[in-house]
Amino acid sequence: METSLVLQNLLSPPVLFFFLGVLAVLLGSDLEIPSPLPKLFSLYLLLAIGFKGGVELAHSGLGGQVLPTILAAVAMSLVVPLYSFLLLRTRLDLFNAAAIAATYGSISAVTFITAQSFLGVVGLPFDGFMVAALALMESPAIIIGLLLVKLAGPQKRPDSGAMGWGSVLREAFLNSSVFLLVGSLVIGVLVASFSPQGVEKMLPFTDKLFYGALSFFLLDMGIVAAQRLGDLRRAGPLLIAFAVLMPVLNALIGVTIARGLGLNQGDALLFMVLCASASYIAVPAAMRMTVPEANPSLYISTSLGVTFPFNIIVGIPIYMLLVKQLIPAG
Amino acid sequence: METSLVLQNLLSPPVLFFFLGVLAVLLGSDLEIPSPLPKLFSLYLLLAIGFKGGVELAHSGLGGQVLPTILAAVAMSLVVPLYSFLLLRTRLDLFNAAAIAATYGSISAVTFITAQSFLGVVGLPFDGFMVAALALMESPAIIIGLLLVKLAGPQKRPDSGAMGWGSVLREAFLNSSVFLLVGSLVIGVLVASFSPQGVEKMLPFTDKLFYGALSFFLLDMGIVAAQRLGDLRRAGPLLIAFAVLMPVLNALIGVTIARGLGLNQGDALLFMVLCASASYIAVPAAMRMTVPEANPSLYISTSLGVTFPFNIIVGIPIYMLLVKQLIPAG
Amino acid sequence: METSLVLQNLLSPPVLFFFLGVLAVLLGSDLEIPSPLPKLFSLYLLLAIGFKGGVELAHSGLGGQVLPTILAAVAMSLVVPLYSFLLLRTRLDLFNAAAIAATYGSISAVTFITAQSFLGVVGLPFDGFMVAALALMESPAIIIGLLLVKLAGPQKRPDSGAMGWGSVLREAFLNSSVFLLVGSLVIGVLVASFSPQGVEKMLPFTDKLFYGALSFFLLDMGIVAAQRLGDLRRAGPLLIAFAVLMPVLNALIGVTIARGLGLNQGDALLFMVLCASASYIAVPAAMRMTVPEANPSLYISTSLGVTFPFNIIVGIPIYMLLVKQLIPAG
Amino acid sequence: MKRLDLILSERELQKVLQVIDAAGAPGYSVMRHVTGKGPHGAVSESMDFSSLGANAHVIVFCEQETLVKLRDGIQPLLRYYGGVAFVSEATPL
Amino acid sequence: MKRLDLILSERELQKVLQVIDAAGAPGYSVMRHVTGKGPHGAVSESMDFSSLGANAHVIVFCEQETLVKLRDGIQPLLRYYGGVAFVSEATPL
Amino acid sequence: MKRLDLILSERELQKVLQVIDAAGAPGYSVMRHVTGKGPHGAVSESMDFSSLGANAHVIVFCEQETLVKLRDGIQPLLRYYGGVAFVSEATPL
Ligand SMILES: Nc1ncnc2c1ncn2[C@@H]1O[C@H](COP(=O)(O)O)[C@@H](O)[C@H]1O
Ligand SMILES: Nc1ncnc2c1ncn2[C@@H]1O[C@H](COP(=O)(O)O)[C@@H](O)[C@H]1O
Ligand SMILES: Nc1ncnc2c1ncn2[C@@H]1O[C@H](COP(=O)(O)O)[C@@H](O)[C@H]1O
Ligand code: NA
Ligand code: NA
Ligand code: NA
Repeated sequence: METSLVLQNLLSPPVLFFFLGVLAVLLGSDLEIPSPLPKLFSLYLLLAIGFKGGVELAHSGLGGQVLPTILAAVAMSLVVPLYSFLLLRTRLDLFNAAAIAATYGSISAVTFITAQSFLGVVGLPFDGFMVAALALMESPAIIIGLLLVKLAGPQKRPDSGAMGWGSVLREAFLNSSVFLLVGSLVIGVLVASFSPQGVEKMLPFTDKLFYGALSFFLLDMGIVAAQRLGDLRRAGPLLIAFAVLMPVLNALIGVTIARGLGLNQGDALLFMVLCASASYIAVPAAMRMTVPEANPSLYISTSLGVTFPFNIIVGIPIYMLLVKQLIPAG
Repeated sequence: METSLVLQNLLSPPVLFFFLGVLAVLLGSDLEIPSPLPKLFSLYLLLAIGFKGGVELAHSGLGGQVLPTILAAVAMSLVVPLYSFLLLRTRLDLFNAAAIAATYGSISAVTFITAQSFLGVVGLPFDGFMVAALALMESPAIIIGLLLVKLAGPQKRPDSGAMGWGSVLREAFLNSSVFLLVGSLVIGVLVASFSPQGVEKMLPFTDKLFYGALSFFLLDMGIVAAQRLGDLRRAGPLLIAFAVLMPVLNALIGVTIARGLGLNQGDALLFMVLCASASYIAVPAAMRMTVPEANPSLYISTSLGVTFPFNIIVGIPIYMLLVKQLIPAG
Repeated sequence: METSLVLQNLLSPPVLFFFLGVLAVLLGSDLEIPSPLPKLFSLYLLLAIGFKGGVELAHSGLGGQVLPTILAAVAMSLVVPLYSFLLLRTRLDLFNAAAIAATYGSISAVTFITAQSFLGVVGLPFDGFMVAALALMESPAIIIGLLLVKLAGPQKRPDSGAMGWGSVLREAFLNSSVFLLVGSLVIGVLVASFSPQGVEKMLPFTDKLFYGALSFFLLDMGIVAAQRLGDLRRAGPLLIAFAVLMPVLNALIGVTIARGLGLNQGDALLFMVLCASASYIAVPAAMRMTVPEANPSLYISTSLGVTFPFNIIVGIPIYMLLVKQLIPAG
Repeated sequence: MKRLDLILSERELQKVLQVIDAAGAPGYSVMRHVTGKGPHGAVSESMDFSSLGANAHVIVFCEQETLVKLRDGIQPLLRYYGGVAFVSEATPL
Repeated sequence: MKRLDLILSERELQKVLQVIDAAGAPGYSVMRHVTGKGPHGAVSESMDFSSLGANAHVIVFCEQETLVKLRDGIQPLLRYYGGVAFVSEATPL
Repeated sequence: MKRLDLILSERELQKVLQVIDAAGAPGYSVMRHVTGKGPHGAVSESMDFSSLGANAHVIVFCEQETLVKLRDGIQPLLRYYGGVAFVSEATPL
């Protein structure tokens, strides 16, 4: 059964197209998804996942496990960067340690979506409020990352406009992916509550295309991740080990919390994936602006070149096995 | 019931996504739909609306109200710029008055599409030939605009190639949005008449995606419209008042004509929207080329920054209330 | 019945949108599908056709006619450039003759797709393995083209890195269109064999949108082909005659082979179209790099400006008539 | 050799390229999707979904003689529609 | 007249344009989607789906006086975030 | 300092960038999607759906010494595949 779960994931179209993208780079094919087409797919995925999550949230309401789960998710996005930072600081300078720590406190929406698809394939249900948890985990880690730099960093650091709290908070809460995800979630709630025909008419767009668009986007992610492999040499074996082991540790903590919260198996997997995934969209962009002293090739190549492939290829089915062991079935 | 119509419109996905775009700009989010993705949606919407209109036109034929309605629509696109010009000329120079007048004589396809979606939500039918009216109202206003400049303008204006009638007519009848809309309409008629399986195979593309694509495009339109708000200060309160009151006046004239023509409620609303909407695609592009003396920020920001949001947010439900009062049901 | 087949093809949406694109250029409309949107459609079409072909291949297996058909297809892609070269060499220099010959040995995926749509309309089935034949016919012609230049060409040609066999083979087998087509085919086989739910979830993306996306892409192809018409004057009447007659000759040879192989009517038409079509994607890109001495406007404008429109407008229905004469019905 | 840099609205691009061709320049290069600001205000890509377009940047490497011919054709266009044109020295590599 | 060429990350573009505006330059032009390599490593378009963006190329034609003002605003940005700025001579066509 | 402007087909871009790297230039910037016309005819973006691509514009700011090394690597490529390369003066801001 264990190999079957891994195989089922490996042989799903999204993961196979990810491999195809990696292969294109390794073999030297000139296949590319020219800019801004990847942005089209990424905007679409955020809009669709937000809208659908909002619709489901409107149906389930805010009672029961919803608030505790969301609070636990936000707490994880605050705590993970702290212990990641302490660990990384033994090897890296302040700036790089803080930037990587923030990256691992935040989440990867595409990993979450791939996990949802996986749940669809293995036939386990999950709740719409997990999308709210996803949306709320992106921002706190950014703020923790910058707080670390401010508190532990040199006092004579140029504190120009870019460094002001105003622009940090804007970067944290209004960056395009958080904004579109939260906005679509709210729209989903409103439409589902007040004009249900609107939901009907959006579904062919947000549902039917979703799996294909995810596959297409993962084809590009495979290309981009493989292009990052060269940077990994510079990152060194310890950082690579961090990029594999930290997600596993976070997933273990995640499954314990999920058990404590009494989440069902589907939601527990998603909760683990939120803890285990690292951001390669919102956080790198914020760190590039607020902590330019850190080296982007370090935090992008660990999260995008190691953790992301690890999670979608073997992480998700492994976490599923843990879920099956530790979380009582439906 | 009145508030319910307004709310039903406000809480539909397309309008909510328009608000989300506006909010992104107002809050300072970096959300953007990078070029040429908005063009993809705009080409798609024109192609889909043209094709579907053509298919319906093939079914309904050219009898009955079709020709009178189309003639009335074209007449409105000739008359509206004339009285708009006389009004605007009291405040503005010749060139700006003519350019804005032409803008209001022409139409906004996206406003029309939003009105169609609204009719879908309130459950009122409408006819395919209204798309033909839409297509035929874009060009005449452009020609009137330039005629006004030629007749009322200085004689020593450089009459280079760009100003020749050849390029004016090309701009009026062959600009990409008119051309694609009319072309898709004709293709829709041909396919529906001669190879009905072709209609079947196009429907998933032109129908199922439509609502989602419209929502996505309106997200961008919200961003673009909000970016124009700064220009409005330069335009001044009188021009802003014009941009709200002229559509209402044109809608009132429109509903009277629709009543005279005996249109059903759905077609009457679409007819009003054609009269009330202003162009921000074909006409600005044509004016930029043929009347470079006019200030684009004036005619674009009035039509796109005021009239367009006014129409899709409150105009359409208000016009619907008028329709319910003045046009006999079914 | 003969005119009806021609008409049915002419009045299908994809072909009508191709005409619309041509018309846009001839009338001087500024309609354009800005880059990289055409690439989006071309990537989508390759991915979808590969995936669907792979799924069908998994169901039919490799027995029966599959291997003989694929071998015959590859043989044609080796032989066609040879006799094309001998013919062209009587009029053109070595480099141009070799580049055009390679172009005609390879295939046009869009012509193939248009033929599949045509079969859908006339209601004839076809097999998934024909996509494998399509995928395998792109590369050999590239290699033959370069072999001709190497063997028949001047010995003192600069043999820099670009000319090495390594980069030629990469160009032939790993160019983006071959790579994506073969990759999607393999993914289709794997998914259909091991995770059938994955097929279910991909279908709305790869199937429902296909016809509309093809129409959209052909709109752009019409624009591009018509822009090439100017180059044709430089190409001269003999090359234009070649671009019409060579496809017909290859189609005739193709139908003979198809009869020998015992293919059904649908597969026979596709086989003819593979033989008759010329590449305007993979081969021109490869020739531009490996035989820069040849004039791209010659090989692109013959294949894209003449052979492609000829095939999709009148070629396909004519080949269908031949199939009806020569191939026994199912 | 001289290098001419032209920046102007995409809408007038065709006209300018015709002038460059007519002046007998040996070639030119065009970059589209240029945004900017000038005496006529700001130009962004946000109206790109319409045919209004943004600016284009044209580079021409040519001899002084060609430049003289170019000036006569291009200056009236820039004066009427806006845009800038600057010349600098350039030596072939 | 002078010509200033600036190449820097798209993320800092808004700040630089504000400096240019504040220095009273008569205008500027911007090309986005520029890739490249410099002391801080390679910049590609492959992260364009995130908001990380690529580089931008800014051209300003202005008088020597403006250039002096520009220097004070732009040099600290380039020193902190990376990027290059070069000046050459330019004559109006 | 010197400024080198290279315009050539996107297909040869990788080769040229390797030459620039090998010559020890401190950096370079690349703009793709450049169209144009030259001795080998017109290049448009209309074939962009194929991998034929359009042109690229490469800018290198470097010392005179680097330029000499660049010349030897780049001139054969331009002669064989087409494209132009021009040098002008540039002063750091
Ligand atoms: N001083 C300048 N430096 C660089 N680009 C300029 C300058 N002035 C104008 N431009 C460019 O030329 C375009 C058209 O200028 P205009 O229509 O004269 O405002 C502007 O949008 C800018 O892209
Ligand atoms: N010597 C150079 N010549 C041309 N462009 C350069 C040069 N150095 C840096 N750049 C550009 O400036 C960007 C930022 O440079 P940096 O952050 O200093 O590495 C690079 O990605 C290049 O696009
Ligand atoms: N004189 C010129 N000025 C500016 N760009 C040029 C010039 N000549 C050629 N080019 C550019 O270089 C590309 C390749 O030139 P070629 O292959 O030599 O025709 C052209 O498509 C133009 O973009
Ligand atoms: Na995390
Ligand atoms: Na109107
Ligand atoms: Na062939």
